[in-house]
Amino acid sequence: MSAYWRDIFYGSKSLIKGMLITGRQFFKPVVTEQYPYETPTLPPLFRGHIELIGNAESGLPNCVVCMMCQRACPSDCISLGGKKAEGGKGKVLTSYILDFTKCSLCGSCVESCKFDALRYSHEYNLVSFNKDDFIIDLMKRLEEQNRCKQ
Amino acid sequence: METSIWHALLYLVGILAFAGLNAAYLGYCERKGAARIQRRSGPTEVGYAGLLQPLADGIKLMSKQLLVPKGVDGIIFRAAPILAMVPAITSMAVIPFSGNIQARAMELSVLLLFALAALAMFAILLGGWASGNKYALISSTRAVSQTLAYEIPMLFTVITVVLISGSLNLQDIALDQQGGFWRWNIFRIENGHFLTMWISFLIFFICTIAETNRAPFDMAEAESELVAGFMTEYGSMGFGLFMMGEYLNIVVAACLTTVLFLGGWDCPLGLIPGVWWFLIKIYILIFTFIWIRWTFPRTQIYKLLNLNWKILIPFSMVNLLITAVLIKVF
Amino acid sequence: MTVPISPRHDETFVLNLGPQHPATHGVLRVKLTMDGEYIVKAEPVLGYIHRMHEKMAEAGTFAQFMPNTARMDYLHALAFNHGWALVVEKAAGIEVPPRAEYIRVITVELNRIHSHLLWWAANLLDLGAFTPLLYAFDDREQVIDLLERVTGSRLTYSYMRFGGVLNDIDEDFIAGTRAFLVRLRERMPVFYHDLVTSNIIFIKRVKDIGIITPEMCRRYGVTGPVARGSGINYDVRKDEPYSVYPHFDFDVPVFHECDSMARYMVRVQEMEQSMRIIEQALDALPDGPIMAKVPKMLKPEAGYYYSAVETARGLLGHRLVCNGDKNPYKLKLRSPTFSNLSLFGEVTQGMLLADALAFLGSLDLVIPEIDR
Amino acid sequence: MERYEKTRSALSPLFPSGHESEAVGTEESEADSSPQQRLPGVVVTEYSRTGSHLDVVCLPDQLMAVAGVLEDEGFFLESIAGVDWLEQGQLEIIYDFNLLGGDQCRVMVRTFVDRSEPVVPTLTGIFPAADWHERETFDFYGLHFQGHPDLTRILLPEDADYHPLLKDFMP
Repeated sequence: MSAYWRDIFYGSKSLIKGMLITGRQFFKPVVTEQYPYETPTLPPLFRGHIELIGNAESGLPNCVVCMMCQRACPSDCISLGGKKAEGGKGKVLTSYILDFTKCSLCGSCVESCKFDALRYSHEYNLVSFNKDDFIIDLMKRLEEQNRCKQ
Repeated sequence: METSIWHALLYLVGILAFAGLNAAYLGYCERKGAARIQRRSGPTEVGYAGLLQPLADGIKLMSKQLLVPKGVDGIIFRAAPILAMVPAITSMAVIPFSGNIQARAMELSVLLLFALAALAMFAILLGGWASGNKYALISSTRAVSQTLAYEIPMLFTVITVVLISGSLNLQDIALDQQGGFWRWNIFRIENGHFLTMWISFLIFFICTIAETNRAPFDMAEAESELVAGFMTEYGSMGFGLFMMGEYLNIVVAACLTTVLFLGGWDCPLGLIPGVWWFLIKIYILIFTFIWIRWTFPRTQIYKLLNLNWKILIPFSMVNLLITAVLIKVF
Repeated sequence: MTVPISPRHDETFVLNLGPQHPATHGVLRVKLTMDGEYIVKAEPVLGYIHRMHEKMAEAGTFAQFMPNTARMDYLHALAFNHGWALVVEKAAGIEVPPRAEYIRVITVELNRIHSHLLWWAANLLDLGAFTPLLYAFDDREQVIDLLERVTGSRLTYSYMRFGGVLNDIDEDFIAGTRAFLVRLRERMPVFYHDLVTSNIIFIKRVKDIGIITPEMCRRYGVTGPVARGSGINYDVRKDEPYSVYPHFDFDVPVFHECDSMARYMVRVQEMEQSMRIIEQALDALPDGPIMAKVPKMLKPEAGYYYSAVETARGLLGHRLVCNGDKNPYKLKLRSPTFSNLSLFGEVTQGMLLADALAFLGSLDLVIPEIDR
Repeated sequence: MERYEKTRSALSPLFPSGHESEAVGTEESEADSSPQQRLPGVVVTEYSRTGSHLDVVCLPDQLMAVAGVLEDEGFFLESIAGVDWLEQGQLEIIYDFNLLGGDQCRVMVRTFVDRSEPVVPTLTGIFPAADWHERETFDFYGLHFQGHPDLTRILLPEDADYHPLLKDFMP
């Protein structure tokens, strides 16, 4: 019988306590971010999809087409093409296609790159009705970035 | 009170407007209230501070197709949501909003109200039964056992009020409490009724939450167990009507609590009584409904019935006894 | 509370709980045979999000499997990272620098707090309380922000590498973590204990519900908080120490009530212990490299390797069979909730539907990890 | 006495032929890439390197007896893994046993069956935990666990007609 009264007493007390907590929160400011009006600041290490790094002077990609990124990728989403450089040694990048539909943002490609040619973009507004929009031509992207810089 | 056709029309329009406005905007208030409790901002996009959100929701619900699942009884399936609205709106006819705002003064208005309140459960039963869905079926049986159980303590506490006022007429009950908060049934000093009446009030309040199927007693809806209970198969305005019916039931419950325990339209200090006091009181009660819903976890059907049979009914019976003794002694 | 019933089989019906159901938190399906609201028989049906990770492991190199590990238990992704890193390091004989190991422990424990917070929130949602969910999400967001700062992503981290970790932690992260610990310790008594733990409705819902005896735990191979709520003092971090866990002073909360409340208390107290570990690790964080010298292509010696880690849900085992090639010859993932869920049928016999779902919530299931 | 010593002496009566008492580090078969098949027996392995204390190889017929001994010793079944040794035409089943708290002892029990006739006895009667793990192994390797109460697909669709972890499976 004492458990019965204890339940009623402590039970009511706990209910009132709970209501006071939520009641106090009612008058406090909101903590959510109003997304389209406020945008988040991304941390510097944020892993978006990859993009090419352009040379500081020429704006051309640093890539030497060593294919390490393509081999490191677990999901085969990178395909790049190159041709023999005119005159000099090595190769020049001609196309760099990222199939973002398969990418899992693991970062293996950026890690495997020894020539400072890849980095993570800070793009997070990635919505489209068309699947083809996610097969990204990184060369074109770099050109656009260069154009914006000028 | 003389009843003319104009009088009837005026009240018909007034009650429908009041009911419609409440049904629409309580949904908005609930969302806003829940959001504030949870430190969110709730609807903000449609209109200033999202004030037109109910309109947008209404348009959306109305423009959708009412899907009637294959193999169900179409008539009952369609009738159930309407039946959820009707008793709530009808109840408003006998509620005295103030000394002279009441559609129909009836001698037995308390009885009528409880008859209609029991009917609201019937809509859930029919909707759940006609859906041909196992979740809905479980939900409707839960709703019936819950409502039947909670009528008992509810009526016991109402009898205490009736004993004090000596009338089954809501108008008389409210008039009996005029003249300051010390005359309200819940705090009534006269004959020492405040000793038991606050317990009566609490029991009545808990019972109204259970009767209106609100959290923490929303066993019938129980979205984490029964998906959406009796509303699982309803879309478009069928669902909309159930929601509106739920909010109207809350309004009626709040009105009834105000009349029975909180002095109706009386000012707490006995100054200028009026309909605004009535509205303030019912909206404070409705806010408490929302507040409770967004604070507690849901009970479980057997715990709910245990609470009823082991705590509420004994307490309400003892309360009735003491009240009767107090009336007799003084 | 289980009520003994003798079902009349002509009156039972089958209720399909899931694969889409609000209480299963994913795509679990439970086929329930019901007698009214009582469960006569419950059979979990798995495989709705099965992705054959074990075959993927055999198809790629060791390093290429790392992103997959985070995608099994998306709530405690770092522990899965850690487990995979540890078993490969064991096979290949890689020594991890102490700083890297400390960073691993800090991030894994932060991630454990995150996982328990989310479990707490989701469990309350199963019980019908919505507001605590958002209070917990408020705290959880802080953890995610911290981990995003160091790992670069918010949920599927792929942060660990064989021989170390991807990024070093900086002063901002350390200060942020300390601030978070202070904040969580302040909020814990109010938003977690006063609002929920002492709430009478909550207590009535979880006390004496879903009794799992210690013997049942052993027969079914149950581990983690579920076993510790049944009085079994077994935590891989203590009993089979790996990484740098022996350096830290922490307790393993054990409760003997065997019910949902005990499991709840275990997890809540584990959050506090995780905070203790993080604090000690931050205080004793050694300097040094965060990556060991590791050959580009790992080719571990042929043999059988096993390594276990403690995730938020229990013991995660990796059984690795190598044949000296650059791919794993065989990888078997022993995921904790696969075993923890297997007793669901036995425990829920004769239970009410509502209680069974409260019990299901207290098991803390992450479906992709069961289905792999 | 260390727990694994105790377990080993409990298990050794099952292997009377005398192959069980090889010392640590004499696993001559570890080097080649064949299935690490030895004659049935119990071998103590280096925990820090392999992650298990005892390596028990037994015939499929002995499986129940080994599991029975381990059950008496208070072990629980942690996982069941299949391995397909395609070149040798054999399937291997690895059972991992562990203790819930107290002492530290992991036992790996292995058994080999022919690929053409993959039948092993079930352990569900001793460890209910084996139920789902065996169904999973059946699912992935087509291993038939004799006496299993409900040997059906668990993770793959019920109408699947393939066993994807077999090395010769091509999707």
